[in-house]
Amino acid sequence: MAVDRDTTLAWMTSFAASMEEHREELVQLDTAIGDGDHGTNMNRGMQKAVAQLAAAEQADTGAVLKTVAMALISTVGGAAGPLYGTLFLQLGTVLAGLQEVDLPSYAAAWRRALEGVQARGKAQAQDKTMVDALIPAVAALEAATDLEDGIRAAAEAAHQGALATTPLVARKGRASYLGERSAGHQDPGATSTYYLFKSAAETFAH
Amino acid sequence: MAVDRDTTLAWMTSFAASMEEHREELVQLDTAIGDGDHGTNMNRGMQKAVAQLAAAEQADTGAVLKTVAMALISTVGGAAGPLYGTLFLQLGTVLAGLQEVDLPSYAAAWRRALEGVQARGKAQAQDKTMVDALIPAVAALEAATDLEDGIRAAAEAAHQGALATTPLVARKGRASYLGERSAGHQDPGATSTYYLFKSAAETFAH
Amino acid sequence: MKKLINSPDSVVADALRGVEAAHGDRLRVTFDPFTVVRADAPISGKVGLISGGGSGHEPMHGGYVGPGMLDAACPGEVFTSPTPDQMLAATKAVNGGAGVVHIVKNYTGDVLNFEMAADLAKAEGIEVETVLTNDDVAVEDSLYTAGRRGVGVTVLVEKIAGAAAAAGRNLQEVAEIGRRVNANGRSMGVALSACTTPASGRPSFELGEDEVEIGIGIHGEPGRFREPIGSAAQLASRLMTPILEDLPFRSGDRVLAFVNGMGGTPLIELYVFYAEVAKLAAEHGLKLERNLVGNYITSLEMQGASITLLKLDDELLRYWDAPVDTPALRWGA
Amino acid sequence: MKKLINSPDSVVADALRGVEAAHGDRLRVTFDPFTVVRADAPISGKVGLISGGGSGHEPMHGGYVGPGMLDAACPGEVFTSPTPDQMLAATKAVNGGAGVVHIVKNYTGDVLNFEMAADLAKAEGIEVETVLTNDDVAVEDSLYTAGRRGVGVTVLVEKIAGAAAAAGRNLQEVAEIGRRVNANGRSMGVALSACTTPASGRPSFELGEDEVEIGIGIHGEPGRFREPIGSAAQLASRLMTPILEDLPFRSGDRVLAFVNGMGGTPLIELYVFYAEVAKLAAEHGLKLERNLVGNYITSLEMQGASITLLKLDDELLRYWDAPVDTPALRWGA
Ligand SMILES: Nc1ncnc2c1ncn2[C@@H]1O[C@H](COP(=O)(O)OP(=O)(O)O)[C@@H](O)[C@H]1O
Ligand SMILES: Nc1ncnc2c1ncn2[C@@H]1O[C@H](COP(=O)(O)OP(=O)(O)O)[C@@H](O)[C@H]1O
Ligand SMILES: [Mg+2]
Ligand SMILES: [Mg+2]
Ligand SMILES: [Mg+2]
Ligand SMILES: [Mg+2]
Repeated sequence: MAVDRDTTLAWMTSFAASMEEHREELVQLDTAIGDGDHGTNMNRGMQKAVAQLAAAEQADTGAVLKTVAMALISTVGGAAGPLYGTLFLQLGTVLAGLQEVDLPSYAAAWRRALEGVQARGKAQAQDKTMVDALIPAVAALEAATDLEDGIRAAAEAAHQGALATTPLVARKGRASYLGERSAGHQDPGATSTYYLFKSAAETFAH
Repeated sequence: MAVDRDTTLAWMTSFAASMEEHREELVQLDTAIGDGDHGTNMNRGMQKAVAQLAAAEQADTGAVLKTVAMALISTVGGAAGPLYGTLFLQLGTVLAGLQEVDLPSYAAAWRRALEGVQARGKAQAQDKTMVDALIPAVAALEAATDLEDGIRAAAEAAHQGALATTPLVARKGRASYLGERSAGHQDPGATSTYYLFKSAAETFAH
Repeated sequence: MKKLINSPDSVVADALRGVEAAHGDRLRVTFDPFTVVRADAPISGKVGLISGGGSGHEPMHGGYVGPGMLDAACPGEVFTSPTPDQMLAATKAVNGGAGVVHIVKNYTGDVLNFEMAADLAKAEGIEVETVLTNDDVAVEDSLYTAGRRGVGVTVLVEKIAGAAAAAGRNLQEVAEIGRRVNANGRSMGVALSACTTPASGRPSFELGEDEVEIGIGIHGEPGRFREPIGSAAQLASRLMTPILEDLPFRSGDRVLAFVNGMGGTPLIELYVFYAEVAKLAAEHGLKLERNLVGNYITSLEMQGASITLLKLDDELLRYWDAPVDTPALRWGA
Repeated sequence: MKKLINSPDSVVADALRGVEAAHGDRLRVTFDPFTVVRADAPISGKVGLISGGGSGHEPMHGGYVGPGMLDAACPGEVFTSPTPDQMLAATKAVNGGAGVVHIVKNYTGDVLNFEMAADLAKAEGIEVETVLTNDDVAVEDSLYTAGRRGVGVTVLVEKIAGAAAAAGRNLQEVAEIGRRVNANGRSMGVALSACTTPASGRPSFELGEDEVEIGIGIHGEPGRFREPIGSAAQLASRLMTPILEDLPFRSGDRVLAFVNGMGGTPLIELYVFYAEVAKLAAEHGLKLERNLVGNYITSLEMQGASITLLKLDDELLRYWDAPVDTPALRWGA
């Protein structure tokens, strides 16, 4: 199985379903250290994204990802909107025009996506943000030799990265206002990023 | 023991203590079918009344009662302020200048007080107001042959009158807005009127 | 009970200190007895307007003192009508020789205390006219009650009669205009939660998670009916139907619609509610010429809202639009 | 959760329908994307002013659109910053050729979305200046956070920069004045209760019967510290001390004091609180020249209050006093 337009569409459909399924959980995580909207935001954005994907023929992988990016940017709002929007925009830009994507290109695209998110949000590792799930996931992809294995490893790494945000004191985003009181809660954005890779792994396992 | 300046002063002191003691209970009764202030109102007024009684020499029974009336009118507010104010003003007017008050004069003064309250508030028997405690109390005084017995009988009658307001549907005052929902609760004003007679009975039992 | 206060006993005095600190340039606050008076009162030759009532309904009435509206307000203890000596002091402070109008909400306590005050003022040679507001259609059977309560229309009476007085109308005319506003206004309210007076410390009633009280007053009393909560659209219709039927409002009538928050309702919800009210008014054929949306006559921190509709004529509309310059209502000035 | 709404999903759109129904004569409301724009925008030659943020803070920002203040507002979902397409649409709608100022509260979401919008607007040839508000002294250690939050001072920036724009000042000047207000303003807030967003349906935190959250933002987040509740006087001092020390405010400074309710606090309590703030300000030697007391930047139905002090100079004072004509702030017009 390769990364192409159809698998990317399937991945996005799976991620949208995941955001709907985990909306409540992400809201609860965000209520503890933020303002309680992350699940609602991501779900609203991804439902809009799949609707827009369905509304027009998507030329290739890059086109799918850019459509998702624009849908997120214009419907999510909050911190997650521009950050996930940037992530998908960078992925889509690197992969533009490609019908089939191999592992090196895919890993390179993810590296650019991570850089884009960090350029926009200025978050470093251990700041207790989605970046803490992204960094190990991208590293796992880069270390892989097989696409499917790489994506599975990335999902596992994102999961560990998300779990590892729990003890951290937030230094970026809304949770940072809590200071020490932000420790002891898992970061909602890192958790949704884990679900993003989990959806990818499930899609490519089929 | 006779009704005179000193017993009237003692009665008012006792009633003020009673309003302080029963403040909470009257607030609760008024919360159920009114706005929850009757106990606070009566207590505020009676504390002011005893303070004003202490502040200046009172010439006679009538003077005591008029001082109480003016204190209540200027500090109670609500429905109870003008109604109790009128009650004490009428009592004081009838008893003005008397050093010793006998049973017939006392009963006549109470009849005038009742008439004054009804003229002001337009409440009839069974409207679920303080009038429902006043009517039987005044009747008991009028039926008595001995002052002390009469006051004791009046207190007992006021008590029965207050208890008998429970099943009534209010037709006057704030409780009337509740319609049928006012039934099942004892009227706060009838209850404070009972305490007024109870204080009198206790004062004259000494 | 959690409140931003110093003590339940001093809350009215403390709030008045705040009013004095914030608005001392245009309002004069007295503490014995409690009154809030226009700094430039009395205005010679102008009819004076005063109102008063229990505290806890802010901005009513103190927030409506100023040019174009009230000349003075008498704040009572929380939810307790003020006393005649306050009203007498206010009446004297605002009497510019043209007489004084007392705007009185129809509650036994307010009526009785204002009656006494009017007697005292008249005894001192001041002409007084009383305008009684009783616009609450929730109280249906007024023969067996203390009559309808004065609620939302009171704000409109104060504004419109205040403009008439500012325009130089005489005592009878100002009172007549105030009564006309009351006669053409109808209100009804809903509570989503109770409120807690500082003195009692406990909620005035307990509501289930999906219940509301329909037909409430403004003192935290339970309403006429306890019902399951509906959508904003359903609740608007639940209140609008009796209001529309009562006057009755007819197709083509020009109206002012006033959606009032009870104190603890966020403005976003009041606008959601107003959208439904405007829709129902349009469906009924009413011409919505003016509106007011906000917390103007409240019950402490109660969540809920009331709707007031006022049928307008040219004169009422002109006085509504006239300049007003008070802490809580201000335009054209 | 009990709210006067139709459904959690439609609450922003429904409220905007209400805003349109109530203020359609002076505001233009668009629904795709959500914007609230002055009916007479763009004003040729005038610098445009827009702001935006999550909904649930009403009257901010939509209630501040009108002559003398904002030209447009972009309401996001409840407590969620709006999106760049809203901001771009608003920017284009108010651009009268003199450029547009974006007033942005310092939250990651607001900053990032407005950044994208400014890039898009500049790409279309519109000059944009951004004024970031970050007045919340509760966030002390700004190196290890997203920086201080923009809270109460935002209202003052919108009013004062709005007046500068109305007076014909150019883009750089209007932005500079806005930044000066922010630089001279400091705020801190306290919550007595949490709030519940329609989407989550649960209170944002749980407080004990005698606890408060000190150093809250405006999104129902817990504050910096959980403490036992004190009297109004104690809480005022708890907030005033860090505010006074931070700028620092010095004896003789001329200030505007703004006591803001979080949405569910009755006005009577805000005046009690203001009395304490005024007392502390006087003890500190400040000259209290202006004040604002009410619910102006809220967190839904949260109970609590915030204090903002702004050090004034002649120019800021003049622009504060200048006429303003919006649904929520109106004087001199
Ligand atoms: N500067 C940042 N860089 C990267 N991620 C961030 C940053 N700020 C916040 N986030 C992520 O965004 C998540 C919150 O998203 P969301 O709740 O949708 O937005 P908001 O905080 O505006 O309500 C956080 O959990 C965190 O993972
Ligand atoms: N018209 C009336 N005539 C006689 N008593 C009345 C009348 N209206 C009310 N009351 C009495 O006043 C009591 C309420 O007093 P209070 O709570 O102090 O005043 P308010 O109703 O103004 O809050 C009622 O319980 C009732 O006994
Ligand atoms: Mg969030
Ligand atoms: Mg009462
Ligand atoms: Mg009362
Ligand atoms: Mg948010």
